[in-house]
Amino acid sequence: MSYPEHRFETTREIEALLFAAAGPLTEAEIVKRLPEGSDVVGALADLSLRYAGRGVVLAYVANAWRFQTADDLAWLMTQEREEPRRLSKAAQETLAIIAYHQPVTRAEIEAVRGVQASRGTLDVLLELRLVRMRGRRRSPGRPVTYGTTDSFLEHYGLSNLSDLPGMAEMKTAGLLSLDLPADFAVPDPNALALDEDPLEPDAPEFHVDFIGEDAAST
Amino acid sequence: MSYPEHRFETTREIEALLFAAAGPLTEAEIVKRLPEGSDVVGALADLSLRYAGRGVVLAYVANAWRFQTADDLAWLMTQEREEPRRLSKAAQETLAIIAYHQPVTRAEIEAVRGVQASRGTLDVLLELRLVRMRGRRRSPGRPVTYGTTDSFLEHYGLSNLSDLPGMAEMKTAGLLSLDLPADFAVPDPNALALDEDPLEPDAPEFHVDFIGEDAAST
Amino acid sequence: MSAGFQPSLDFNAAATAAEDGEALIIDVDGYEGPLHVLLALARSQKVDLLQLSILKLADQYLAFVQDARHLRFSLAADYLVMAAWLAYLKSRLLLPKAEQPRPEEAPAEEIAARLAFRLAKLEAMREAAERLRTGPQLRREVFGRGDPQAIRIIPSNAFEGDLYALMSAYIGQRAKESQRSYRPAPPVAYPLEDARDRLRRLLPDMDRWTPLAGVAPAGTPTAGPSRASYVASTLSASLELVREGEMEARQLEAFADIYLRARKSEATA
Repeated sequence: MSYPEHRFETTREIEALLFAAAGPLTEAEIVKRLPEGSDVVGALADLSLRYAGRGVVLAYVANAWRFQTADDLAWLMTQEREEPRRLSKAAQETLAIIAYHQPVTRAEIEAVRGVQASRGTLDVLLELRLVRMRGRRRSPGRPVTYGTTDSFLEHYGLSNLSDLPGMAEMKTAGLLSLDLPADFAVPDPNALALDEDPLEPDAPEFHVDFIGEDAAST
Repeated sequence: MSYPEHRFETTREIEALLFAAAGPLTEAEIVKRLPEGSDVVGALADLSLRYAGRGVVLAYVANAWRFQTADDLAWLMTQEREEPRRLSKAAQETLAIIAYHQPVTRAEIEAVRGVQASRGTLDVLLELRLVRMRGRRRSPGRPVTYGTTDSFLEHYGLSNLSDLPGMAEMKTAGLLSLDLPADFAVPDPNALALDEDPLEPDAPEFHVDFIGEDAAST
Repeated sequence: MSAGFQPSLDFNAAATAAEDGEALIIDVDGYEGPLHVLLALARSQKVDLLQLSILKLADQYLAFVQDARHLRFSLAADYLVMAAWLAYLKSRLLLPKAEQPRPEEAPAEEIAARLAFRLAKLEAMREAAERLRTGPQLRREVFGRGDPQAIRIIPSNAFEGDLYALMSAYIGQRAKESQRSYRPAPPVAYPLEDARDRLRRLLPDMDRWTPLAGVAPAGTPTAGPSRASYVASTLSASLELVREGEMEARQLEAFADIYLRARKSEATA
């Protein structure tokens, strides 16, 4: 089989897989299903191009690929739209703080907002699986730290945490440090914070993945 | 708007509609949802051509249009997928009690749940290796005590049992309601159980050992 | 005294008091807390939050709290603590600098800068929340496959569940447990009258010695009176019939089976 034909077959296969799938598929999942030796990376690049600007586009969310409708066509989708559960302002703010500052403890969330987290803020986010318990801070009392889930990324169409809007500007402005000094080094939310014990020492991915899968199947 | 651009928009719109729809759409349905005057027939013809020979094709079945994966790629779709099992409510509850109250006997689980534990519930948890027999209670009848396993910790992302969220976190998550009795406490599963005899994993039971030896010698 | 006025501490006063119960949130005209009020006031200065005039801000806040207190007598402690703290900060900002600053007090400018920074942080988070809210969201602006094709599913040993679900399950039951009261089911007894009527009906057929166990109804293991109740009621009824001279009973020794038969006075006589 000549090279281009091989590549064409691979794009067809990935196209079919992603179209049929209920949720995003990671590169590894795609590789596992395709014949050995398929150039998945190249084919994904081809597909991206092929679908750019179309009514259905190839998107990279939560470190996985999915087809989705173009966002400028939202007006067409009135029948498909689910009435989303509206997050309260407090819940939205809390979600933003968790997303940008993770891992973050409840006390830290409260410090940023200047009010005590009330009932129905954190638990709504946990229940919607936008937020999860990540680990424990290595500080007195070992408070639980919170972080976002894969379904958070999927919901907001982010490929990963560094894709959060305005992240870079906030970082340079020092606005993401939990301590007050403005010149403080900003922790990378992707990396495990140094003073955090993993809830899962060797396979933190498992938990994350799992939640993603869960969300996809519901 | 020039004609081709108009036509291109219509193909995009139909693409998105058919992709997101829960089932095939008839031409009339498509016409109804698109802006008035859209050339639906022409756009459908364009789309048919665009997708011909791809991994996903536009198909006309039972007087309606839908995207479907190409016939020759059916082998990709039948790939088996490991679906995580959903724990039944009873199993979830039993697991929660074992996690917090371990070591705990079957009778004690039933006392908390207020219903008889069905044999299947514990069996499922044992089979999933979330729960294990831990030892025997030093009380009449020497009932078997149950506890959680390492894979339980792994699954829930806990480094050890003391990481199990306690009352403080339950409060944080908004789970503890105010009408709980004042003496409500969540036990510490990490506490050493003094009234428990080990099951002795190396030499589980004389009986078992004996049979093993017997079988080996014959 | 100065330590208590550190900005990182002042919000916790009311919070710790409310720790055991519901958080007390007094919604003052839509503001969730003093920091949100300050932020709204600071925005009206139309400068970079970090260049904010804390003096102006303090004045505005104090006026706000005055007004709010006028309308609502029970203003949350948080708001008043913040007001007191701002008044203190303002006085320190206005006072000429001491030649030798007291070591335990941070310079007022630094405290003011920290407050400005906190406001900037909160503002950034609100903007972030807004950006997330208005951006494309799944099933609101963008849509996935409406009709995913079935992929054959095989059961596996992996299972779904997260800590939150586990905690919810646990609490749900403990709550149930605490509400449950003990209601013993009254045992159902076999009425004596029924036993007597039944014996009378059986009497014509009981001309031979029959063990009590065979006379008493067998009963069903799941519902109705227990076997013991059937036997006991039948025995009592039979003793009554013996007294009335309609029946004979005998037992060879203690704990042995009891035998019953109809009394055939005319026949034997």
